[in-house]
Amino acid sequence: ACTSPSDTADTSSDSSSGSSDIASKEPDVNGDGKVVVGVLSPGDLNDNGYYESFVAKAEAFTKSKGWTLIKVGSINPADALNQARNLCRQKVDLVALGAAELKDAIPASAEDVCKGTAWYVPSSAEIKQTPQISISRDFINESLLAAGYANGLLMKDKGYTKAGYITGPELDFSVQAAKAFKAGIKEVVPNATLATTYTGDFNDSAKAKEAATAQINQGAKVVYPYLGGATDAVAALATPQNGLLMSTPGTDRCGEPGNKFAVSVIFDPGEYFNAALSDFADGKLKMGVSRDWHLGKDSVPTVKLCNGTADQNAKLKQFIEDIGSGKVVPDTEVSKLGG
Amino acid sequence: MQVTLITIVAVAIAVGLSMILVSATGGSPIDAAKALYTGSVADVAAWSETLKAAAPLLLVALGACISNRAGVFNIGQEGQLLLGAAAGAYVALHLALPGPIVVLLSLLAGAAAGGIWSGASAVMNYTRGVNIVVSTLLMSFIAIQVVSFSVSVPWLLQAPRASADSIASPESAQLPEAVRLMGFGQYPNLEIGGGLVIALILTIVLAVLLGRSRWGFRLNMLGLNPMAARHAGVRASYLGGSALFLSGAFAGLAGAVILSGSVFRLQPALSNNFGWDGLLVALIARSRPIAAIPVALLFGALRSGSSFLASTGVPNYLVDVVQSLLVLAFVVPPVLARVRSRGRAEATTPPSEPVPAATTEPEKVTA
Amino acid sequence: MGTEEITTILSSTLRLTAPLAFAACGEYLAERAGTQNISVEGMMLGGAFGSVAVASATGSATTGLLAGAIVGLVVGWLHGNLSHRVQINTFVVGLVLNALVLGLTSFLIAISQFDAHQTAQLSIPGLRDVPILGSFFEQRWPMYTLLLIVPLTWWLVERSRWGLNLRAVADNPQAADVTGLKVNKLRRQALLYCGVLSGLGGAYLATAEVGTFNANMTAGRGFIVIAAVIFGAWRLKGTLIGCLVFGFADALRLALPALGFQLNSQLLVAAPYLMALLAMMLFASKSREPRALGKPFVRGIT
Amino acid sequence: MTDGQTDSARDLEAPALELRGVTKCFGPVVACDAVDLAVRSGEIHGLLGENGAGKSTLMKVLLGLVQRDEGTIMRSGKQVEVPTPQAAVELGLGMVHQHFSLIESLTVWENVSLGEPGRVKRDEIADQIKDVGTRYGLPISPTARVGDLSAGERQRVEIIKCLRRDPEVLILDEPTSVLTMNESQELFEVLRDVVTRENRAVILISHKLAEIMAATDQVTVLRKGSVAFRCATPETSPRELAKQMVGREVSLHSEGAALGLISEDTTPEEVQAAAAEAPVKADPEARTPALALTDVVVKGDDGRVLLDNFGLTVAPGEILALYGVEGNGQATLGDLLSGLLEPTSGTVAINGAAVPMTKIGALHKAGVGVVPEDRHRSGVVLDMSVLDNLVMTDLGRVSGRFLLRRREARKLATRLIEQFNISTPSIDTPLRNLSGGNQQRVVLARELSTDPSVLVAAQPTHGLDVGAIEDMYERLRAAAGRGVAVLLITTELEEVMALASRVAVISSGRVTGVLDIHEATAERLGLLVGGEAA
Ligand SMILES: Nc1ncnc2c1ncn2[C@@H]1O[C@H](COP(=O)(O)OP(=O)(O)OP(=O)(O)O)[C@@H](O)[C@H]1O
Ligand SMILES: Nc1ncnc2c1ncn2[C@@H]1O[C@H](COP(=O)(O)OP(=O)(O)OP(=O)(O)O)[C@@H](O)[C@H]1O
Ligand SMILES: [Mg+2]
Ligand SMILES: [Mg+2]
Repeated sequence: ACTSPSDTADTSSDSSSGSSDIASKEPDVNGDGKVVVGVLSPGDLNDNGYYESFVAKAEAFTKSKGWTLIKVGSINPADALNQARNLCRQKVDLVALGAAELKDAIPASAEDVCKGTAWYVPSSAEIKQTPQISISRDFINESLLAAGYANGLLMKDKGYTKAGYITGPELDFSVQAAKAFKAGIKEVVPNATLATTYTGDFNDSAKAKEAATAQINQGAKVVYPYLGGATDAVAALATPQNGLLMSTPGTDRCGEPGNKFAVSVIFDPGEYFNAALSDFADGKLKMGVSRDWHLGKDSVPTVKLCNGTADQNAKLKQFIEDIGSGKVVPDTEVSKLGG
Repeated sequence: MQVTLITIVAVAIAVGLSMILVSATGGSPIDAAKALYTGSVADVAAWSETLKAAAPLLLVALGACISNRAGVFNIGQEGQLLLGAAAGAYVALHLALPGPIVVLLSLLAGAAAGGIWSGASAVMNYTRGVNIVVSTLLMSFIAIQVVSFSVSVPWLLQAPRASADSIASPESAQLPEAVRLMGFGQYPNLEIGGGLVIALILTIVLAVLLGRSRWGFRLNMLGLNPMAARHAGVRASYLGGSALFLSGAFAGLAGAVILSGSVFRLQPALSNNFGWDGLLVALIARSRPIAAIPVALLFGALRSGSSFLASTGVPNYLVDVVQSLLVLAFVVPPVLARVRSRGRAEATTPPSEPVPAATTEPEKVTA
Repeated sequence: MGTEEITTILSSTLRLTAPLAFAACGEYLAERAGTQNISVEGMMLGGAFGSVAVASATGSATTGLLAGAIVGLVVGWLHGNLSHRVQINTFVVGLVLNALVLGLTSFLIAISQFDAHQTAQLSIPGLRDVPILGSFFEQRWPMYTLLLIVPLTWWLVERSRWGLNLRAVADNPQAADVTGLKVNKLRRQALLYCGVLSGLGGAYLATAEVGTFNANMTAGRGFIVIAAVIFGAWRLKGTLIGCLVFGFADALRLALPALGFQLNSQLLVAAPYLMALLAMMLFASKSREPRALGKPFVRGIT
Repeated sequence: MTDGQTDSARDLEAPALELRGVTKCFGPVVACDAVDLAVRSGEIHGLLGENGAGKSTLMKVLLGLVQRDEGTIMRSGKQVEVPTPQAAVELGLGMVHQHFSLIESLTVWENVSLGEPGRVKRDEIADQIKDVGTRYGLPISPTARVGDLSAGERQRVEIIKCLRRDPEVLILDEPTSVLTMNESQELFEVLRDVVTRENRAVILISHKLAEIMAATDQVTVLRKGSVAFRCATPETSPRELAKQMVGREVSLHSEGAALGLISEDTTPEEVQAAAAEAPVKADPEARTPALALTDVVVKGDDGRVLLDNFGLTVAPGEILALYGVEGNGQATLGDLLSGLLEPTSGTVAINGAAVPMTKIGALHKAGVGVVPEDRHRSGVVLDMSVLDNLVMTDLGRVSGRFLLRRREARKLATRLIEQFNISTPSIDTPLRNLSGGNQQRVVLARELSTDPSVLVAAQPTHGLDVGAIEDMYERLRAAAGRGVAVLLITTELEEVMALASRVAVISSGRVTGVLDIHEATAERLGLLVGGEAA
């Protein structure tokens, strides 16, 4: 999916010409004497996962700087523009969108109300660069391919061939993620099969659990709960006795008590935002540019085996490096193996 | 007069409760109250948002007035609205005609789609006796899936991908400027959307029709005594069915108005509780179109105020709580007053916990 | 499909049906009293939250279950008082209460941290090994309370004095009033029962099936329950069959991918609703609808 | 103490029930105005009054259903409060209501035990029902569903329900208005039994003077909420009572029939003489019948045949009475002609033209006016105003293509209210707030005002007071005089005799015979009613 690393590399260079002069005044862009960061998130800010990590990192950072943080969660995409305007009316210096779903808020950055605010927009889809926003891009295929690969390594050692993937609604990005995950597993275990269940709801724990139970009953030993609020309910099915292997959707949870997860798939949006915030603090966050995050090149995203053997760890590391170096091209792999 | 007084007290209680909740989370109640005010009516920008929210609420409410009066209770507006938006989007995105014509057709398509969706419930009811409340509700769950489906397949409404292997979002492309519903003014000046104008005109038309026309009279009759209505020549399946159709059509129109007036693209979450809230507006207005105007405005103000409140960092959910409490505060007093005045005039309502005769008053011997 | 697959679907059906069945018993009784309360959703959600919160605080899932029932009771009490004492339109009350409970529980879960507690599994040795039907005998223990609650509900409605009064009030409140029944009080009581059982249904979902709470975890199950009652034409048997239909449809769609079938997911999600509509078209009978269902009672000239 | 008492021995004993100065207002309406009433054990006390005189309200005060504004209630000499119906039961008061208070979806025994405390003991209650039934001669199956019962049977259930609780004071609000003559007769025997054998007190509300004369010991007349007259029954006459009720002299010839005045002390010849006065001079064979039903079959939802090859013709200007015992298809026929039912087969023709029965409203369009038996069910919309109810079946008169012309509607309604003496606080009052009799007048006014060619009047005088009955009869005759074909569906023989020129008898859903009024003797009709062709 997404743009390949080669063609995004120059986005930042050529669009910087159109960038505004906001950077010079950062972080108090509007000059009212205090720094206020506003975060808009389409998801539940307490989902214990993807969306929560975004604000958690921002919270820690703003606290350390003595700034104010305004966080607004569970925003309906249809209401994004209005919410962004409202934030601007609160005199924030930086408007940060938690995910690309809220892209319809971006036109506000060009409006008078939002004059003199910096904008941070994460994107795994393609969002048009404008002079008023700074884009941060990551590539879901890379992460999920590596996640599949890591799970594949574990499956191969234990002789498993069946895996399951559970997510909410059947959206393009979850479909893509499933394909990449499958491709990753097949890199290691070519005859593996992946059952993909769409429960229709990221947060319906009971249904997610039933879906997982059905997969497990059919012999799946690897389950990827690619979910929101329902993740933990599914993860709770893994016990030391049944040897189920679970992966995390986005954050590092290897260290948690109980050892529920076997693989941490880390594409923590908070990490990317953190980087942008420190740029912002230093007055270096430029509008009109985009920054890309690649597996194997940057510290995030990455994939971690929680209890991997040295051999498994080494193989995973090599695979990630190969992606980073372009030796393995995720998009090609996915279309080859993920179908 | 008395109602106003109770309302003030009730609102004060609701506000008080909300404030306690706000301060429990470390927020400042005063700031929260200010935010509610600032976001809803403090300036023209705020009014713009209030009016923008009020228009679809009013439209949904108008439809609900029609069906409620006919005694067919439609609670599936949420789905009808969404389908209306979908149909509107399809027309707006696929029709190559001059802008205003496309806008008009897209609004009509929205109304038609919403109407067909609720009309299906009418058909199920009058041919097979399926309960309308339940079928409209179930149909609305189905509508959500239909729309989700339509925005996830490229041949229907999904926005085209930028490149072959990029990820497509579950939404339609944006409507081009030319096919958006025009209004007066532009944010941050006072913005009066075309949707609001349509809604107000329809309110007046409907108020006249319901109050003064043969159709309105027969609708009332059907709702109050279907047997007598039948005797008077009212065909329930036809009049009730068309009332249900119309209520869906109004919801669908509301969807199309949201689409081409403020969101500009179809998203499965576009309905955003407008259907439910619109129904609530009609119920509070006791199915009277003119009364629905202030109620819709109130709800619009609550919406815009709440979304501003959310943008001050008060957790979103708390905002829902505040909104529900305020709705109760506005609903309870008039009903309470009505019940009490009825109690006084007729004195037929017994004390709520009546005690047997022997214990209330010792029996006196008056031989 | 082999026995393995059938067992998977069957036991999944049971687990998905149970929360609906609890609430359906309550809603069934409430509708037999002529009340129509879409706040079942709120009762269930509140019950789910209450059970998890209290289970975490006391360390006992059973206490949690009770607490869930109590939260449901409170919502039922509120609904009863607002719509059968103050006489606010029952749908207004339902809509507002649902929003209130959803907001409040989502808010509270956001500011608190709960430990997971789950009620114990009760499996009956010997019976649980029976092929296919064995899944009936390997469930969380609260599910077995349905074996009491269902007959109790039936007895209450069909045999008890209270139930007789409720049925009278549902059919002809004016006449019931003249006979000396306190119409609105009876309806409030019915809503309390509905609240307890719906709360229990939510609590079952949270503490027996899932073990944790997450925002909006009931996800519309309350509406399904109402559909089940109407689907069952206001008879307990039919209502429970309705719950089973919904449970089965969900179980099937969640299991199919694991069994190797790929179908359009939107179609699968919509399937239970479509099935319910279809079934109602085939079997619906309006003749059993309580005649004053959902109509407020105000004393007037009789 | 109370005037009109002659027996000094009875004066000593406190009345079983006594009301002093009871007043009840509904807003501006004074329903009861300082009413004094004393009822003793062992007597049947008749309560009379025009529609809206306040009889039902007074009884509701007694039953704890309405709270009085002023006055005291004494039970056996002790002052009591009746805040709730339960309290009334505890005080030994039982009532059979004017409008049925039975729950149709429940069985007889369930209805009978409704409102009592304690466990539900089906078999015990069923036995008691059978007991009470045999004791008073009111047989009924305890397990029957009330919805399936005829009006007479329901009345029986009401009375059993009341008697089973062993009330010392029994109140009956117009119990006979839905009963056949024989049924009424049986009822009065039961009541007499109750007072003489068991020394209970009975209050009997009725509009039928003959009943009052025959069945009661004392009588009180209410007029406009206050007591106008009270007397021991033997010391008064129907004429006196009628005068006291209405406040003026009432013509007692033909109206007397419906009031039961004639049947009491007149011979059949006199009845026929009274009937002959009916201004009905139509030759049924001469012209196309205004209403013709041919081979009409109607089946119920459960497949039961409700009307069976039903055939009937009514000529213009004729009053045809359809006589029979309640529950033989009259209600179905009423529904059919009101357009509420579609026949399974057969035709209905108006003025020779068959009406497309599947088309809703077609009958009405063709010129059929209906005064239905149960006005609340299909005759009126209780929550709409008097004005709306007066114009609702024929909106064309008061509207343009789309919009109503409110002013014209008001004019029309005002005229009708005046013409038909409808007593209402205002033209915009919800119909719900009118007394039963006035509601009935609204229906008649509306149906006659559309100039129908056929008027179907089902039990049109149920619940009407003397003045209203007089009025109703005059209007039915006048309608016939104008050439309207009147189909009178009734269970009261006197009404048949007073109004009709021909009488058709219905039994088990078919017409068992049509007689000219002069050939109609009680015996012949009795045979026909029993289902045998005469
Ligand atoms: N022993 C009893 N005690 C109390 N009530 C009873 C008893 N037996 C029956 N009933 C009541 O009598 C009614 C009819 O009873 P019956 O056993 O015939 O019901 P049914 O025909 O099986 O019920 P359904 O029509 O609901 O299928 C029931 O609705 C119930 O209220
Ligand atoms: N709840 C009420 N609200 C307003 N007015 C009422 C109410 N109940 C009765 N009335 C009025 O009080 C008066 C007396 O009514 P009531 O029913 O006692 O008459 P009635 O003597 O029983 O007449 P009928 O013979 O027609 O039954 C009527 O004018 C009626 O309209
Ligand atoms: Mg600043
Ligand atoms: Mg009366």
